[in-house]
Amino acid sequence: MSNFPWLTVAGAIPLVGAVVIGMTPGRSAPGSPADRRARDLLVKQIALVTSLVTLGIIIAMAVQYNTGGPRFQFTQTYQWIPQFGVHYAVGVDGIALVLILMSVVLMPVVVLASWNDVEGGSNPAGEPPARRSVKSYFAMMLVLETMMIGVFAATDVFLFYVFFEAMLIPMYFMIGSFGVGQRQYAAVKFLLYSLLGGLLMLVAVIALYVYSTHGGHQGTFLFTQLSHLSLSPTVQKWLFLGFFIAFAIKAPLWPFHTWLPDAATAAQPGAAVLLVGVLDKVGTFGMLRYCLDLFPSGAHFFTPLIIVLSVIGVLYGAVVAIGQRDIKRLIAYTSVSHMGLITLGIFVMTSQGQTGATLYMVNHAFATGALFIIAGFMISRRRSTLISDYGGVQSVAPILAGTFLIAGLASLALPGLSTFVSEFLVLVGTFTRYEAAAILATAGIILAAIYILWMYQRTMTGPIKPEVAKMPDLKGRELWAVAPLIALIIVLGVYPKPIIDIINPAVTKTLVEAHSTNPVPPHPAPAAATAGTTSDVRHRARASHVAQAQAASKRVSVTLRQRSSA
Amino acid sequence: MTGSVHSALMPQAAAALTTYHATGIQDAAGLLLAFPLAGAAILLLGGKRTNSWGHYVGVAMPLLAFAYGVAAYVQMLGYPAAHRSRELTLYQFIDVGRFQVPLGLQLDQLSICFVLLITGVGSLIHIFAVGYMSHDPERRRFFGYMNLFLAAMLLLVLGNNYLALYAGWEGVGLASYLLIGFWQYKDSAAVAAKKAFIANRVGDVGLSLGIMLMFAQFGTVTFQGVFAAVPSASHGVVTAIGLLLLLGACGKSAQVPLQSWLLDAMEGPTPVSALIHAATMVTAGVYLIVRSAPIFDLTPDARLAVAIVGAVTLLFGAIIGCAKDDIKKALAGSTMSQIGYMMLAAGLGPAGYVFAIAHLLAHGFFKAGLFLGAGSIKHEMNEEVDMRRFGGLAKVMPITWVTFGLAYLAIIGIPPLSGFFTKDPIIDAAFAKGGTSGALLGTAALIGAGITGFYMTRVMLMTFHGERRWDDTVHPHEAPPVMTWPMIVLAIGSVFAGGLLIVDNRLLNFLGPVTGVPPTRHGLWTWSGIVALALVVVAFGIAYALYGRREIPVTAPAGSPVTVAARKDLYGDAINEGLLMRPGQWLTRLSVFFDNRGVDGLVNSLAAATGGSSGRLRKLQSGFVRSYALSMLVGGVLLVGALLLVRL
Amino acid sequence: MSHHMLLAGPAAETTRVLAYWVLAVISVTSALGMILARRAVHCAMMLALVMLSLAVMYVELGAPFLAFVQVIVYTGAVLMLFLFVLMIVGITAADSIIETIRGQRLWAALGGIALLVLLSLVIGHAAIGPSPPATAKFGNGNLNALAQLLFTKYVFPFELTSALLITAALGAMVLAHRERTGPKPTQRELAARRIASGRPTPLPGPGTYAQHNAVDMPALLPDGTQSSLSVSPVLSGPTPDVSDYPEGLPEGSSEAEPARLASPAGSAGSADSGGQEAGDQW
Amino acid sequence: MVSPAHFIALSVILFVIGAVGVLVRRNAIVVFMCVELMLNAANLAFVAFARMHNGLDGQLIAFFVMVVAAAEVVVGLAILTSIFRARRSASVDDANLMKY
Repeated sequence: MSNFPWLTVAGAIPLVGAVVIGMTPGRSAPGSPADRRARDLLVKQIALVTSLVTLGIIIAMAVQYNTGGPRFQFTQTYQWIPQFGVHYAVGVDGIALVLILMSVVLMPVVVLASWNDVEGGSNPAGEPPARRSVKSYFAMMLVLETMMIGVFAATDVFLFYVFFEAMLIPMYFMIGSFGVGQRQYAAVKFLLYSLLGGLLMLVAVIALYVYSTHGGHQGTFLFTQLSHLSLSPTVQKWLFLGFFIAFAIKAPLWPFHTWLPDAATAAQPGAAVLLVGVLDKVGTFGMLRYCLDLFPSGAHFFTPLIIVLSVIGVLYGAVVAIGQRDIKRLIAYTSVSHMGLITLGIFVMTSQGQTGATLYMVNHAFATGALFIIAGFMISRRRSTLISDYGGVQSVAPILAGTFLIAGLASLALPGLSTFVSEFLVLVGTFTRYEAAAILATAGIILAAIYILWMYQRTMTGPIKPEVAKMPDLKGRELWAVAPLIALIIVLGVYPKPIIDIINPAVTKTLVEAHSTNPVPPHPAPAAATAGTTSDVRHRARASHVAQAQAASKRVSVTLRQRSSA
Repeated sequence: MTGSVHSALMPQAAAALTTYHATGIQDAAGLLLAFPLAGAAILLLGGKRTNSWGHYVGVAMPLLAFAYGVAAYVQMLGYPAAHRSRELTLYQFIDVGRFQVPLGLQLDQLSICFVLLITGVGSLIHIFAVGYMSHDPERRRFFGYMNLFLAAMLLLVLGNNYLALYAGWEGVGLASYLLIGFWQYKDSAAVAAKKAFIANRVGDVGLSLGIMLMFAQFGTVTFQGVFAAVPSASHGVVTAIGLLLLLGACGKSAQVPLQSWLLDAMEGPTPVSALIHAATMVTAGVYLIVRSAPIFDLTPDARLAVAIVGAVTLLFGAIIGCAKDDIKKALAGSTMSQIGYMMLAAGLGPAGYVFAIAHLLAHGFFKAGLFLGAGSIKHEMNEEVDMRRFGGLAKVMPITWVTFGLAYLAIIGIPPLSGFFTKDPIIDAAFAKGGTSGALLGTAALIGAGITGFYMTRVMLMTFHGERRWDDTVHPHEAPPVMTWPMIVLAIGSVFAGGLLIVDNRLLNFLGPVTGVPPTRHGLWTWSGIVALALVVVAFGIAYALYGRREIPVTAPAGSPVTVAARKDLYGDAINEGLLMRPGQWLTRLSVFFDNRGVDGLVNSLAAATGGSSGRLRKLQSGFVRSYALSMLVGGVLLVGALLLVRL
Repeated sequence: MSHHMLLAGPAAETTRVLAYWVLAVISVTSALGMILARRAVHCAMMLALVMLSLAVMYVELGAPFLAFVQVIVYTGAVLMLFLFVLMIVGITAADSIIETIRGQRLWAALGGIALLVLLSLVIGHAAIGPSPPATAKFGNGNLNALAQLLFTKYVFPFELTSALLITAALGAMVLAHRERTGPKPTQRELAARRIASGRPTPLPGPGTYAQHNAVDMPALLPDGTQSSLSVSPVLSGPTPDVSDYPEGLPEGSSEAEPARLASPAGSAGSADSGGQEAGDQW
Repeated sequence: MVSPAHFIALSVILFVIGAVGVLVRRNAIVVFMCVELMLNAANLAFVAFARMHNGLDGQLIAFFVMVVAAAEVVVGLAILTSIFRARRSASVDDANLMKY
């Protein structure tokens, strides 16, 4: 791998973009409204270009990622605070790479989607936010992007914690000053919730450092060194708890979820996508990377409790979502249900479960992101977030309805769309170890069908409501915002192999660290039968007639057996 | 391993046969999926531009698929009986640790039958739809969804592992959701579509749990792997898998516990009802059970459950069919009961699989024919479906009358036609099962055959015979040729299909290696067949007496409690509402309230508590110097006391 | 030459014990009297008594110079300063018995007792033996020893205290001084004001035609009634003159506030020189 | 024999009386007087200790206490008069604007 500082550059570009935006003359600068609108347009274009450039760089990096290679790649380590052993250490393993890809893909889409949100684009009843500057909104978005990349790329626990807390500030302002409805209440609630979690985590981080200084050697925060640290089970339990509660609040696990619906409803759709799409994933990513690796026995101790909480989250989120009357709030509750599934997948400690959970983080971002963005377009047209105010939109705006349907179907995990692959993996992974949890979680997909289709039926089908009759269909910019997400949903649904190949090795390494192995099926099928004919067998067998084909399938099964037993 | 065809009386289960790699034409089996998918993509993504020529693409794709199907069939006939099962992998779908799922297609005798049925009947229905939907503005979108349905159904029958089957399974559910709710401006259609999808979803949960259990037990989900490992599994596990698959089949094939959606599905356009809710999709459940024959062979009680579900649905559907005035709902009731027959046959184990498939194929022909007939009537009577408004159409629509009549004769099982050949062996096999269960199942099948005779004659008489009951705002005349030709072909099919399949065991030999061989039948006439025929004739007499001779009132008479119950689908919906819907809504309202008050209430009250307590503490700053001095004194004293205490 | 205590020998011993107990009783009772007296002047007197008894104790404890300083500086100057300020504030200002802050007295008592117990505990534990034999520096060599100690070991604190005293004096002057905001009233204005006030003639002096001419004895008017105007308000204290309240006595005015001093309606609070009308509106 | 302990006990009593006085009385001047009493009690203790430790340091400290007391009284009373001039009352409780 070239030692070009991919991650640092990718992280820095949005920051540079934000600074450049910051320097453009603001709202108070002189000039007619036309000038001001031109300036705002310039700001938006800068934001879009910056996010696209970052996307390009990350893709260039991802292409060079070699799935069979060492765990952390593109690593850089510099001393930051030598006295405390704090390093500016960045590096990506399979899971982090996929999540960074997800966030940089989401960013241009969100920028496009919230093009005129700040001017009251998608506020119910048309009340514009109090003359907020477009400049600060997009600048904060770019700063948030830097922190997103940073939080996933950090391989130093201290750096991770800094980014983990820093992400709250831009999001707080994006909800607080640019939001709608009870934005102050929601923003403060979101901030306090995450801060509480963050502080608990800080205690654990410090304790971790202190334990790393035991046995005389110089304390360190480097994740690679910390994971070799041997801690007594009771210490592991407490530190696990410290980390876990912070992540459980962030990825809303059941009892700590009440901030998400308020924040997602109060935020602009673009901000809501980032909140639900990326900030939640930081929580589950943290569980997977830090809780399992650093404190295996702690994780095993709390697993039953977490499994129960996640299953409750799945069913509870779905049932409450059915009962909602506000579109954005409904979508927020659906993501509470999906996050329950992700946590379930992580703590089932099987490679299917964890690969499924990681893939689910990515798919959930695209599916729920698309739902939020389209909901935003609907609200910007009809100026109301209540489901009852819509009706018969499909006959008026077919493209909008069509994309909304695909996004809805993705979130109820229809096969052929991306979320199905991950949800099925999670459920299969859970079934191999906890049958009861799997059965209850699978029952969740019925509830998923109910809340999505009932919402779709109430808003899109049926007789056309007079207020909706003149609703324009999706055009140019909006289509460009939604099309990539829909395309990704379909492509990842049909051919998820490339992403799974990146995630799988990282997950198997995490499982090894977490001292847990996949349960072996009691009556494994004879290897010959499971071989099935993989594509390479097809080429070899083409020339031989029937007899040879039998011999070929036997040879293949031998190689397969070694691979599958790894 | 070549199973000898004419083995002893005992039904012989199919050994886990080895599949070979597909070569030659079959190697391009992916085309079967590609054609309809391409059609759907062109039509759906094409947008307004494809409106003018869209439906031609829509029809061309199934025809191409049918042509390829025939070619593959011919190539398959070229292989010796034991080497006919071919397999080909498009690509590795999921590969995580032990969970390896290739997206593979399996072309064996069973799947080729279904491919031919789906593409053949499908193409005919597409041609019919060109005429039927000619004046619908959204025709392009209709054909797009129909092609999407074909692709999903083909994936379902061709998939070589349970996950591919599951993908096709839910894809078909989506297509039926889109097509039932095609006229989505009608609220009833949208509600029916949602209901269908959710009912299917309940079934899908059963199927997916079954797949998970297979993976947990055998570490694989491919047919080969599962069938090879099933014998070594414990009895309880295999029964559990069987029951879960049954739950999935019930969801999709509208069997008793999950049957309420089928009658509402008639909201969709008639070609949809013909293709999806008569010929193909609803039979997917039977395909699943016949495909999982090696599993069901090992669990007698799971098979018994299938048979019982079949028998119950058989009677359930027949009774509902008698009371429905809407011609499409009556035919839907009959579909439900005919599928009950197939389930009953499949539930009899190796003895019944072949007859289930035979009846399925024959049913595909005559039920599609009946629905297309109903469609052409509806088309001509400008969307009127109430049979009490029909009467005397025979003279006005002769071709429809003839094709509908032939299909009618086939379904009630009049000897020369296919119904007789495919339904009687099922009744006979049911009786041959022996024991009380055999007798019960057999009598249920017999009664079913009788009631079928009754309600089909009722439909026939009310629609085509007797005086005209439609006023002159409607002037029906024969359907255009593009609609009548498919009906004619289907009528011919429904006449000869049964004979072709059953006479001298042609289908029996063809499907033997896959589904096992039933005991040989000696001669066509069995005593159960004769009794069934007698019952049909008696039922014909009763129906003729009731509807043939007497004046049919335009408004439905009050009718006995049974007919009232039957009109309400034997309270199927009421039970669903009472047991599931109302508690569900109550639970939702409760949890929404709990979420706002409970969890959120806790958080807000925590905030209020801190606010309140700080308010009270504030009062300590009373402003009086003396109270401050007092607190200083007391504080000082306490401090010194503590120090002393520690020192002492 | 044995420099030793003023009182020496066994006879002295008993007198010292006797003196201690007498002084102790006097000081404690007067201290209690000080905090319980209603009128501030009485408190001042009680405090003086305590200070004097302390002075005597200093002598007994071998600190003759300190005793004198106590008497001259402390009692003489500081206490007199109190009295002076008391005069300004109003000599008759007496506290009311009722306690406004709830639970103040109870807790004050409890705090006091706790403090007492605590300190006595401390003393009980401290090993305070009998005092060592008196040496010269406790006797008449006290002054020299003190001076020597002061200007060697404690010279720095000495300088500091001088700085402290200067700042204190300066502070007091700054706080208490009031700039003259208006022009100094000229003779003409005073005359005009006197005529306008409706009583151009001087007020009768205290004690005119009364039994004796003490400062606080009111003069007698021709009709035999006492004239309250003849006594300086500073002395007259809380006996409000009925004529000052045309609408009758405000109830509850027993409060420390001498109504008399409330400036009569009309005249602004501006600083004018203390004219014959006693009791300046400060 | 009168040992310094007696005097210290006396100083304690006087000190406590002064403290209670400060808490109980409402007139500012009387509060000042109570403070003076406490200071005097402290002086007494100092002198007793000087006598006990056979050194004059205690007495010198007593001098310094007197100086401080004087300074304190001067400034305190100045403040009191300025408050009195503005507020017409010498009660400690009236100056209670600095509150919640």
